[in-house]
Amino acid sequence: MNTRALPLYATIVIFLLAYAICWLQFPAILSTRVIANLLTDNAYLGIVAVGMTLVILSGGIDLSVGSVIAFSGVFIAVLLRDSSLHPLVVFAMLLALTTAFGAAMGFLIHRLAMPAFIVTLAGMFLARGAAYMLSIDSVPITHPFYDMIQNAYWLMPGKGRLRLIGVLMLLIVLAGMIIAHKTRFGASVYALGGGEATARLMGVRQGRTTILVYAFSGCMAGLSGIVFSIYTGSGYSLATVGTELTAIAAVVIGGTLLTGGAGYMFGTLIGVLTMGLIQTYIVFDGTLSSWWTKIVIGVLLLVFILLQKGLLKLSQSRLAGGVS
Amino acid sequence: MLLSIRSLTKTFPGTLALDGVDFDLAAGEVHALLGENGAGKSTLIKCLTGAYHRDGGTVALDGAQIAPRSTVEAQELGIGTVYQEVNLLPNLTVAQNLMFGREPRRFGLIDTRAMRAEAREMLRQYGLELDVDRDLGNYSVAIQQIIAIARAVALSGKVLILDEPTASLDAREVEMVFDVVRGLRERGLGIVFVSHFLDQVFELTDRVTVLRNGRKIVTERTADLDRMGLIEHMLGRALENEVEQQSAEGADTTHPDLLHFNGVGRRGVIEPFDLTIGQGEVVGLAGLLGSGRTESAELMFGIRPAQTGSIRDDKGPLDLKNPRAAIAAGFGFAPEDRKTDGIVADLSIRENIVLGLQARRGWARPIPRAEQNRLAEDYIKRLDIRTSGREKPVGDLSGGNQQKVVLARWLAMNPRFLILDEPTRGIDVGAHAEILRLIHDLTDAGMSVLVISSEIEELVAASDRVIVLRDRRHVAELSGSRVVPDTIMRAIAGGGAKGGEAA
Amino acid sequence: MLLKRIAPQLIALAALILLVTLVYPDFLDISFRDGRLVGPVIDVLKRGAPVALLAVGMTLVIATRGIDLSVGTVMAICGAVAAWAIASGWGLAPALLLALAAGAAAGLWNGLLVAVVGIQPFVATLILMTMGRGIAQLITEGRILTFNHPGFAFFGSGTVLGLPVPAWLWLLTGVGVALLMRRSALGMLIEATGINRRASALAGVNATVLLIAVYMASGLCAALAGIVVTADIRGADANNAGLWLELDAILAVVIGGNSLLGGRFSILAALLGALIIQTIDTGILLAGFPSEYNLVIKAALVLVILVLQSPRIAAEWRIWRESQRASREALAERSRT
Amino acid sequence: EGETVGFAQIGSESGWRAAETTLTKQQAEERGIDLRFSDAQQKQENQIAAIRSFIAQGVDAILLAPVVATGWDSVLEEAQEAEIPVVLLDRQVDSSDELYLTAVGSNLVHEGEVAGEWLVNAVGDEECRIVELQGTTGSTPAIDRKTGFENAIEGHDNMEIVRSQTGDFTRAQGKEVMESFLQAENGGKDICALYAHNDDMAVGAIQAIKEAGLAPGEDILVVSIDAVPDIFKAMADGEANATVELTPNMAGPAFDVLEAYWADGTAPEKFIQTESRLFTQDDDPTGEYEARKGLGY
Ligand SMILES: Nc1ncnc2c1ncn2[C@@H]1O[C@H](COP(=O)(O)OP(=O)(O)OP(=O)(O)O)[C@@H](O)[C@H]1O
Ligand SMILES: Nc1ncnc2c1ncn2[C@@H]1O[C@H](COP(=O)(O)OP(=O)(O)OP(=O)(O)O)[C@@H](O)[C@H]1O
Ligand SMILES: [Mg+2]
Ligand SMILES: [Mg+2]
Repeated sequence: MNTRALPLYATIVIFLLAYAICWLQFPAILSTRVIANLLTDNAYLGIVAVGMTLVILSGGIDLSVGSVIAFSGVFIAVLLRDSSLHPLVVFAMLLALTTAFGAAMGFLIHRLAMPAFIVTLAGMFLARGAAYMLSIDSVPITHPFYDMIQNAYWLMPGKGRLRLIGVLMLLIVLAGMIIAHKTRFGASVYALGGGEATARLMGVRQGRTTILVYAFSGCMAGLSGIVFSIYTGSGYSLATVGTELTAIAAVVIGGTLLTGGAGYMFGTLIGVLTMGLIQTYIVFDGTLSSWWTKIVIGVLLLVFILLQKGLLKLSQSRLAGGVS
Repeated sequence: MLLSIRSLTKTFPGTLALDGVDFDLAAGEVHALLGENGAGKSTLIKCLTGAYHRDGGTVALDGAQIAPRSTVEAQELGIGTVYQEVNLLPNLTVAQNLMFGREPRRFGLIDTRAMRAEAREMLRQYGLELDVDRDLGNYSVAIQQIIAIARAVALSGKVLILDEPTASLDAREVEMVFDVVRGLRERGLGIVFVSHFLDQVFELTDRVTVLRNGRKIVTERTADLDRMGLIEHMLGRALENEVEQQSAEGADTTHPDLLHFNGVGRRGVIEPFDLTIGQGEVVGLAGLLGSGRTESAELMFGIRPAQTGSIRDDKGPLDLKNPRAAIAAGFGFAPEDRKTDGIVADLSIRENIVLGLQARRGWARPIPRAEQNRLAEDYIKRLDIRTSGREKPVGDLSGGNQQKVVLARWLAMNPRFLILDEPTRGIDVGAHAEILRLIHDLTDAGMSVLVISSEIEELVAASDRVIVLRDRRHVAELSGSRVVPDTIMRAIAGGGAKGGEAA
Repeated sequence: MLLKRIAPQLIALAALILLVTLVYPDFLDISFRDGRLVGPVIDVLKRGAPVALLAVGMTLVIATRGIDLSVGTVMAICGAVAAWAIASGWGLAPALLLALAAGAAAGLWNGLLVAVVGIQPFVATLILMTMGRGIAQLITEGRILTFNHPGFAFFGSGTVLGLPVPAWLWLLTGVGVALLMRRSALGMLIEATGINRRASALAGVNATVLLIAVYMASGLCAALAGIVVTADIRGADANNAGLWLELDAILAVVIGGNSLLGGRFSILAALLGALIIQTIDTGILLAGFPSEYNLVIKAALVLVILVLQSPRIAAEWRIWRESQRASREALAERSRT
Repeated sequence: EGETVGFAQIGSESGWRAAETTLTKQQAEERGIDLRFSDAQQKQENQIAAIRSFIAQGVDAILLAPVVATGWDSVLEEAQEAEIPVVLLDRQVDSSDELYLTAVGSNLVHEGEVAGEWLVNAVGDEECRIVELQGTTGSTPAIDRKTGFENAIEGHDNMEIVRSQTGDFTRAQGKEVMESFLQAENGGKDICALYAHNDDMAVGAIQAIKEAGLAPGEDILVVSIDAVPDIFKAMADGEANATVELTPNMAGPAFDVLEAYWADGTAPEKFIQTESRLFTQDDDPTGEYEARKGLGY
């Protein structure tokens, strides 16, 4: 058995455990409504976390995604308002733009040997600033196409609505899994995360891989922006402040190492659902004041990470004991 | 000529690493590249494979000029390389490491099953049967080294470059690697072989090129050279009594007991063992790779706390719960993996040498700068560390010189008990002899030393007593007249058990 | 030696000041009024205090290959603690001590999570970043906790020898810590731990204690910054004090040429980085552009500074210049023959 | 009667909002309503998720203080399908008014107008150079309060906004930005009035004015919005001139409406506007301060 998958198993076990505990307290949490909501409400987060996972696997970080999502929403809304383009055309333009933006950051990171943290931090300021410059108002999107997508859902038994964007998120996670684990590009990403100098000597095209990784993350952020604009039916330059940190937390809870080179795409999905579960639990509870909400979220984060660490240690020592 | 290099030049800030070097490699030959630590061997290789940018000179492969800008290009040209420090990725599986960049694909996606099978096949040639789905980091340096070789061999269509491939291998594995190399020579590949083991050079290679201070000294057929002549080319001087045989006087002197390890062990790491170290004594640990030598040392230095047993000196029991406790008890430990456990790459030579001393004094009492400089200069001279100055970052030194800096750190602390895990790995003949002499000087002054080495000759030369390990267990103890290569070898293989247990 | 290390930052600052002076010509005017110096430059020194103080601690944390995302919220906690203590009549010295103790405790928490439990710094401090503002609000109950205590307010808007007290605070803290690091062996030990923790621990460096100490230092710096901003507005604003300042602090450290990968550090350069950021902020305010442009201008300026400072650009520039000279010489040679 | 109401609050970014939360909880307790509270930390996505969770729990009504005007259609439709009435608090949405029961709030543009009109009357015909401290760039109150104020001073050529920057609704930023205004406007001598989008920024700016050696309230007129306790203290000291009240008690009217609706399905008006009352130094600031300081501001 391979020890590298242990964090993933730990994550899954903890998630199921947590869900069971929530269910004991609030049986409604197991309704299809809540499960479908979990997918719909976290669709944008899941998609952006897929991009973030790849970036983190490569040993980098992308702080710009939250701003890029906001920018995407404003971009779409303004373009649909001021022009007669079809949304699909606008989507294509947007994805091209955010992908190029990500690639540009990747280029700077590689070419100037600057830390990703800083380059993407500047990118974060830049994207939000660009959103402000497009429009500081929140802009509603009214387009028949949007109505159609928003109303595309499968009514599950129990009145849960499995929406298109939730399904899209699952598909993206699947695509992410294939890219990360089944392609040479994915292997290069892991290699880069394992050690730059070594990866170079092994024949990783560092520049190309770095640029592609950030381009991918930019593309995912753009896609997430599209999903977010469908979710809220508008574009708003102040939206998704701090989403990058939520996404990073989800990736880490999913068992991916922030230092790069180790982790699983599927874990990220679990991480995202875990974050969603924490939110749902707090809303169901409904008695926490604003400040206790923050404290409890922090404590739960810590508990998840500690549990994961503990479970990992336990199983590793078990494994070592078994061998001897 | 398969590969011809003309007036290759490379400078680093403050160092002229290569100075107009010419080098020719014919198809179907094994060509040794030799020289002292810091002579420029690794630099030459890295310039050749595009890992470094060369400043001047030309390289031609099959008569065509080449200038690979990255290692990928070199690989595509058919040049496979094992770099000096194991350069594989510990976070990928063995199979991924072996097949990286050439993964078999189906429908555009990596075919994991085929990859696994192929990787297993590759390793089988080297007599290695292991789980190729486990992360490489789970395996010892030696196994990683073989995997790196297997990978490079598979990549080399025309040229194979091996930079100290055998530094951490034992005799059995070395022979296996040599068989593979000979096979490749038959097939017409050109092979560059870097090593500090002259025996291996004479055994394997057809021609020899010697570098000194970045300049080419000579290229000759190996058969036309003798050992002394080769050493003279490398050092630029003759070496007085190269490998001292066991100092005869030392054999009978008795050593008052200094340390007792009683039943020290840890589950899943090493079986409980007893060991007594005498004052001024050199104890050697012998065994195959993975036999538990490093683990024994780690327990003795508190890196992994022992679960059973007790440790005491003449004053009473010692609690070695972590390395700092061990250091406080007067222990020292020069680790085997200098890159991850030894050097602090971005700090200067001076800082690396005083680091241990400073840590022991505490942060509030800094060692005066003049004292630091004196210490650094002293050890640079004594260990012959090749550098442009004491303020050079250790990471920029050649591999062997890095090893010397780690040694200097511990010598500067003047411990009463020093553990040396593979102290001479990657160190050139001159320095090798120097370090053996140093060990004798130290023990004469009363220090006790535990040496771990895969080179039996070295163990014999250095030790008063040799402990043999097998399968994570101390199986034999040889002393006095039985400290000879033959007996040790037999004890390691298991045949000598009857003789060993009695000791 | 020292000058050479901070030269890029000095040049960047000078260029920036020149730029700001172009859009706001009176930028360098300093006058002496009512026993204190006034002028935009003095404002920069004063307003830069929180980021500069944070940068001091952050430099140390980053030198150990860590990062401290919690400093912004720690500022809020410490400000709230200080304001609470003052408002409930504890007196100045106990209130300040209590705030500093809160900062040290926050640092201890981070340090334990990082060094003992072994959680990655980014995540460990992200936890406190999430929780901390809640803790601060718990103390203030979501209000702006105001107080009226001239002695405490002095730390925000007082003047000593013509200079604002916050400016003195960061200057003294910065120089003090820098001296402590270089006059004792701490600097080297921290660098060693940051570059190779395992090797340092094997060499006998007490890496665990060192890491905890470094996070506590960062917490203390954050406490000082929290005191400054609380004293400045005479009230603890748990919701907004230090919001996103951790990013500015990290930016300052990096503009100061310190590597996020740990190792060699310079506190003085990080302080210059903080000044650069504050000069940008103040410049934007003085220039009077619409607020929508603030972020874009800041991002662009930061990027330009980072690009110009990038070691790789410097190296390539040198190579390019040399090749230019070589080809010029070659040309001259040819024309001669 | 034990009805359950979910309250999707924006966050706790200011004292005013904390007071709104406190008052809502108080009101619910007085009426025996079981209040489920959710703090969205300034994020619309959290609010939408919270509303969906409320629906899944089957609450009897939902109070929503929307973080932004747009993007509520589909979640409001879901609530409607589940037959859960939604009441909007203090901010509006741009969805069709079929989708919610009613909205309780003030008119943000009107607030700006009240502030502007006061200033127009206060300066008369004199030349007046105004500096403006905006709220968070892009937020609805910042945009509307700016618009309202500009409407009010339009046509008065003696009045001009010379500098306008965001102070993020916070005291610290208010002070810092005011310092730069003072710096840029001849040490503040060229400024006749300050208009701040909320009281917190005004309080910060007042300190900056004092530290620059000028007298706020006299040398520079100060008008702002919200009517939080601290601005009354400043008014009592003569350092602020006027504020426009935005009452944090939005829940009271909301619960009144809901109780009527639960009782017999009475459909209320679609917008219940709270009063935007102007307070000046003549309105017993000390008394107002005492009345408000316990409300959780
Ligand atoms: N990255 C670097 N920066 C600066 N100097 C370097 C760098 N790499 C190597 N050098 C210097 O170049 C010289 C040659 O080093 P090289 O590694 O080629 O030696 P070597 O012959 O391989 O020695 P060894 O037998 O110890 O491996 C040494 O003086 C070394 O200090
Ligand atoms: N042949 C092998 N197959 C599988 N695992 C091995 C093998 N050899 C070593 N290992 C693993 O590598 C790890 C490190 O062993 P290592 O080789 O360092 O031991 P050692 O006796 O100190 O040898 P040396 O010091 O010569 O390298 C051990 O934990 C062991 O599990
Ligand atoms: Mg070498
Ligand atoms: Mg070993």
